[in-house]
Amino acid sequence: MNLAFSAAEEAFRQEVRAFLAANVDGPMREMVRTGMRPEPAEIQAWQRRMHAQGWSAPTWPREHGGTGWSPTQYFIYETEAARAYAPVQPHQGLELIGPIIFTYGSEAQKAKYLPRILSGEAWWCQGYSEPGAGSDLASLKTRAVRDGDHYVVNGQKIWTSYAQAATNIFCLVRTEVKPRKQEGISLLLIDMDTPGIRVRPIITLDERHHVNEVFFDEVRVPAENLVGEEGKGWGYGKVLLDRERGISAAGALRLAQFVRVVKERAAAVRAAGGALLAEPDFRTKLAQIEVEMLALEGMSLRTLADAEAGVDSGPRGSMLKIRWSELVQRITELWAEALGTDAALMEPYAGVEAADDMPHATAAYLHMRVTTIYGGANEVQRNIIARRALGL
Amino acid sequence: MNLAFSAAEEAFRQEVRAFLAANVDGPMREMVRTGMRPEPAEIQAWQRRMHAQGWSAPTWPREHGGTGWSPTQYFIYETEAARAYAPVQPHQGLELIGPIIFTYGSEAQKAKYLPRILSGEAWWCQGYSEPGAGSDLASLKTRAVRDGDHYVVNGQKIWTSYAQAATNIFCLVRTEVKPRKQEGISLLLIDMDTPGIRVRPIITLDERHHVNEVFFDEVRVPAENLVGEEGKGWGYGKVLLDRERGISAAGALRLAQFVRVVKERAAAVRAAGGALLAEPDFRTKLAQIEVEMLALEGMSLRTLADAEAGVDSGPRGSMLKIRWSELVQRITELWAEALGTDAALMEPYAGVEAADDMPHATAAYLHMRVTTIYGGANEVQRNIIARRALGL
Amino acid sequence: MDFSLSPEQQMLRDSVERFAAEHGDFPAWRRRVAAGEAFDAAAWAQMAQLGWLGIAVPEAAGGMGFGPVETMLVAEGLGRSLCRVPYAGSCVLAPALLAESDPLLGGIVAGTGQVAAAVSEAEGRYDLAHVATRAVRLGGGWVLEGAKSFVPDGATADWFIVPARTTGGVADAAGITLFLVPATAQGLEVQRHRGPDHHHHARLVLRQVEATVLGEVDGGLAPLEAAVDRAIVAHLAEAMGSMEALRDTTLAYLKTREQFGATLGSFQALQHRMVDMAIACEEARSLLYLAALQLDAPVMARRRAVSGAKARVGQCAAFVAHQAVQLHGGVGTSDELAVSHHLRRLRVIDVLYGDSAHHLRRFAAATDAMAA
Amino acid sequence: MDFSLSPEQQMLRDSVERFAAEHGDFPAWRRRVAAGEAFDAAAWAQMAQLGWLGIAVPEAAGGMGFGPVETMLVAEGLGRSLCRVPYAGSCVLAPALLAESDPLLGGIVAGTGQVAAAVSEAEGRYDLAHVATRAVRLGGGWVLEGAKSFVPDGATADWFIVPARTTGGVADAAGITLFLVPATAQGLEVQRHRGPDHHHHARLVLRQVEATVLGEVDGGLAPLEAAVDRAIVAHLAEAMGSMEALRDTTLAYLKTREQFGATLGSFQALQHRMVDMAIACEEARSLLYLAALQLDAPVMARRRAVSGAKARVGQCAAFVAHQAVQLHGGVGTSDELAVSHHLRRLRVIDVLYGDSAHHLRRFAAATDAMAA
Repeated sequence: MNLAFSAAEEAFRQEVRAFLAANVDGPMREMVRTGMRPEPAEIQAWQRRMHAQGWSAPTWPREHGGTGWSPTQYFIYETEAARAYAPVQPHQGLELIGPIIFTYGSEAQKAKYLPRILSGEAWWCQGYSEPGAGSDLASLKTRAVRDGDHYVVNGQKIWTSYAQAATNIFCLVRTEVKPRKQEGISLLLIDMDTPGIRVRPIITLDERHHVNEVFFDEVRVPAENLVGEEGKGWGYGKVLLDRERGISAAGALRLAQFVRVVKERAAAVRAAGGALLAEPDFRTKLAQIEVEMLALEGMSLRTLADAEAGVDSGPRGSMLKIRWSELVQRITELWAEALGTDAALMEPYAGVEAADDMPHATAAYLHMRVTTIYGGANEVQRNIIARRALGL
Repeated sequence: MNLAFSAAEEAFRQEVRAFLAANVDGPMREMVRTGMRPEPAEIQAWQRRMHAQGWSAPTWPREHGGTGWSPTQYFIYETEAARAYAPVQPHQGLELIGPIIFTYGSEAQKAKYLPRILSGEAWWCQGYSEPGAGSDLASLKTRAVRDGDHYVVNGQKIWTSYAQAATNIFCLVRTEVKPRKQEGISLLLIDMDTPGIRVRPIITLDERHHVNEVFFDEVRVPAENLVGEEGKGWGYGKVLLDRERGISAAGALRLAQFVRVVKERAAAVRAAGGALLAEPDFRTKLAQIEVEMLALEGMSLRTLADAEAGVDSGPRGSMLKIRWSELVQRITELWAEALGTDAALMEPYAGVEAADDMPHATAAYLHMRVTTIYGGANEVQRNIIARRALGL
Repeated sequence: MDFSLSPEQQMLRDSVERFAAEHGDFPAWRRRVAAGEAFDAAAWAQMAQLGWLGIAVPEAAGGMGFGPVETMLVAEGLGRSLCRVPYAGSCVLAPALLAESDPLLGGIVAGTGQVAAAVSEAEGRYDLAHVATRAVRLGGGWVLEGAKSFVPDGATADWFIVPARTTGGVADAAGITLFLVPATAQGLEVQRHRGPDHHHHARLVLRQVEATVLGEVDGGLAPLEAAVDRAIVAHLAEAMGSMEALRDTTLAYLKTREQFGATLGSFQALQHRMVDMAIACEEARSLLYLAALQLDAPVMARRRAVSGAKARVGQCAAFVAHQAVQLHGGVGTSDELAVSHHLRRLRVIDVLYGDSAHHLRRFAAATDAMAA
Repeated sequence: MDFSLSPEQQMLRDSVERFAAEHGDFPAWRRRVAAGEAFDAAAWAQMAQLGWLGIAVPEAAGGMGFGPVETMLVAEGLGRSLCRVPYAGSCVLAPALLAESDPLLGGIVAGTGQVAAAVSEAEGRYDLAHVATRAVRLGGGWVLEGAKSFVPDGATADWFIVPARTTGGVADAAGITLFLVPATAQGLEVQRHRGPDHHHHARLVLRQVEATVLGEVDGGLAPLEAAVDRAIVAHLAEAMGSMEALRDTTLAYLKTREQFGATLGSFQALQHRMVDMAIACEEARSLLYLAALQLDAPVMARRRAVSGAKARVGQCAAFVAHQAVQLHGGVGTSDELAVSHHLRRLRVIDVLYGDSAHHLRRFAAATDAMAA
């Protein structure tokens, strides 16, 4: 057992650090630092830089245009990216549909879709959730009926992130009604400019527009856009589970960004004649969060080492999701707490200057409520751990 | 709405205060103050004093020898008793079987049992729980078979408090096997010196002997000791529910005793050059507990006012039990925390002097783990609230 | 000891319930917000008609001369219906400081003159005694120089109550005087903001602003603190209305929403969460009563009750609001349901006149003072 | 970066597991406790035979010269089986302070000479630098005067390591010297206590006790702190073994125990509680590894890792132990199951060398120091 990185890994870290120093510009850095999520266009611009560096897909194997990095290299990259306030890469294409396409897709699909994901030209969104389904994803109702060499899709998706900017959507649709609801589901790749698709914005509690409803009205999708076999779509998501472990492990690192910004704010706020950061109650709350983050970091490192060794981490992926989401909520709560009465100010009237990180902290606090809901609510994660890992 | 007591109530408070000042002696006061539970003989001695004062049954109606106090008077008594570190009265006779006897018992039973409960001569214990039943009380298996003018009892009870000192036990027994397990249960009053009863001590995690297993081997109980009707025993406990609201409301007051002793210890302990009590982390934890106790006090007062007005408090009785038990655990945890390394010392070797409240704090912390289990585990209390009050 | 309402109070409560039901139409609420309306003027006018804006104003000044219980009943209804009006500041805090003869009271009762309290300074966090804004005599009057970092509902105020230092050092308890400043005063800059709760708040910059003394010179802190405590209780009652609305709407959702072939409410883990929300509401209500009924108690008892309630209700409200969002799942995070707006309003109420952490310390200090 | 065990370490782990299984016979454990046995002498002798008492002792001194990982593996087994032996004090803390040539090491390895650390004073709470016990030169040697309020497993110790002040004020970091005192020393009073964990601890009163210097005069604090950190990690490993024993036995209980016509494990609220216990164990194990692997890191990194682990593992252990009792119900509170004894041992481990609150502050200070 040891925590040391090899000399090659340390050299790699220097290379990453140099790249980030040269490529993360001031405005981008500030946006990431204050917890704002960059717009799709900005993320795409970042992806183009990563592409130019040859790093467009840090988690993909070389044969599909990825870097072929080891989990440790990926971890080093993410550690440095968090430290440098680099934006995250476009997740839906790179981590969700890309790997499904290169694992289960046809050669034609690989050739058509993968390069545009790598280059950042394509922006994918995910058509999985439906109104009325919630965490019970498999009860989806959107239908696709075969008509000659097309599928005709009718139905509705919801909570579709950045559908307003997407070029493509990957959709789970029901092609047959079976007694077991996980059967008869197929996976379709659909161009967003296909006639019959309508996108309706949903404004979330942080007052941002990042999710949508997507309506399908007689949308004709070429049959060649079916991934794998008809009716087997539910199973293809499994390829993501194994990959996800390493990714969620790395994602935990980004928490440190919030802690830094909380400390910066609390150092600037005055309380009882000193800095809020020195106030014992506040300090204890912060230390408690940091010590739990240390545990999460340890869990991440162990998960990563497992991935590196090809060993099963059991339920640790779900555990990381649960603990990460709980912690990010508490950190952003503390950030908003540090603001004091500034947390009560969201948007200045015209002509008034906005104050510091004020709207971002409140928006971040509000936005993070969703982290214990999305990707399988934490209650569902606990059900899964109880059933699969504990045998209850 | 107001929080004021009437002049008559204030006069009553003075009367109670004078009585307690004259009757709670030093050793008793010290025992209650340090969280030790007095032995049955000491509690019985206290009951004799209360009896001499005419206060042997503060919650009973006058016609059965009680004080006939209003809920507010009872509340005032308990407030003052907590402040004076008076011991609690013998609970099982006064609050559990006594009211069942005067509500459902025969005249002969009332004449035989009630006076000895009031005087403190009789010590009752409760034969409800059985191994394997836990919070699912109604699945009890102890059988009573009618044989002429006796019932013959066979079976086993567990967690029987102070069976080692009891003169009587009231037992739920199965007289008939019915499809609904709550039916066919009868309530028997049994003298502890009846042949065939064997008591086995259970030492609990606080290293004390207050609970037991009680074994019944062909124990012959006169049929006249059946309370009410055969097979209806399960229902008789209901009379306690209404009464319990006021009692648990008053019980919440006793928490203040623990807070006082924690503060005394923390004022004496040195930390970083000052008193532990002044240390910000400790102070915050204590204040957090005290503010939750204030909420509990408010809940208690409202419950009491409801009882006084004959209004239903809904699920507040169960809520009080949940919150009281959670808080008493946290207070005793904090008490043990205040002890520092003294919490690691339970019992001195012969010839070594014991240190202060050291063993009591640790024993209290350990003992209080049971409060979220007994009287219907808190999980069961939450089930009950969900079903009965929320309609889930 | 009695927690029941008098017949008049019951009538008021029923009337408030009807008001809340009428004004609880959420699509209409959203349209008004989207239109940029700074507060709910129609509801405000109706409240004036009903006499509610004068509940805490003496009868001699045209009000109803009622106490904290009636104030509480009205504020609960505002919380339940998310009604965006400057009630606690203008109708509870201000009347507690104005003399019975003050002509402003007429405007307050009529709803035509809003008064807001500017008690926060950037360097003082939640300490009312931290007053760096200075008042200097000029001719027969006073001029103020300084800044106030947060005025709840201040964007639409016609008058501001502004504490300023007349003697002593920045954080001294003595030497603070209260002043009245009209929103139109020369040298006063009102920086208006919309809050996450869609209330419209303000910051003030005062540059040689002429002002009128309110109460005693150098003796402003004690009456201010008493008035703020009354406003806090009104806000806690509002929070209570919000919390119970969340509790009820979440319970209804659990009973109807199906997932995995069963209603959400059939899952034990969610049942227990719902029970804990109900317990949090019971705790909060109990503390609210204790605080409301001790507003006229001796100062330390009042402080302990008010700060205890502010600290713990804040925690309970955060728990209830977070769980309401969680149990609603995705839709709980959308702008389109009232759930997230209750969360946002409760978040703002927590920072009004001191957050939970601040009031926990104030509660502890008052507890110590009473034991000493 | 690698969290896997070497083949030798795997062998050791297997061997420890067999040892724990053998010594985990709980009725036998209770009989030994009831007989008043101060520590498990048979297990101790077997550990000596297996060479485990010398794991942290250099090979030159007859030990195995292994590192923190091997120490951890042994301590985990002790925790799992509730083995009452003075391992961390005598075999981890003491060897870290003794010179390779010290003859005491032979007794430690053989299990015939127990060494205990007397680092606590009544007025110092958990501050290692608080040393009021004074050492004064007398002739060619030193005599000690003072008292130590807690010596873990001190009741059966043959030697005590006693920090005493040679220069400076009571809480100064400089001026502390470590001394060795035999249990039989003139003027030494050993006050023996049984703990709630059935370990036998001690307090010391020193009246003109002759003592031998250990290490450098006036420079005792830094090596003491490093040695204590090693002992802490051993105790955390022991706690880990206890926690996983509780997790496993509770899970097994949930699967078999029936109530209301179903196994306890079929109730969702209890399933989720069990999951949280499992997560707490994962957190604790992760922190344990980070701490163990940084025992030889620079001092601030070591402190941060060790104190972070001590703080959080203490919290996780309390949660796991409390929930284990709760989920077992009545029987969980009885003396007759191992469950409550694990709770008691974990409670004691939390106060050994500083409780969670103390180490959270030490963690925060180290975090600040590393950022500065």
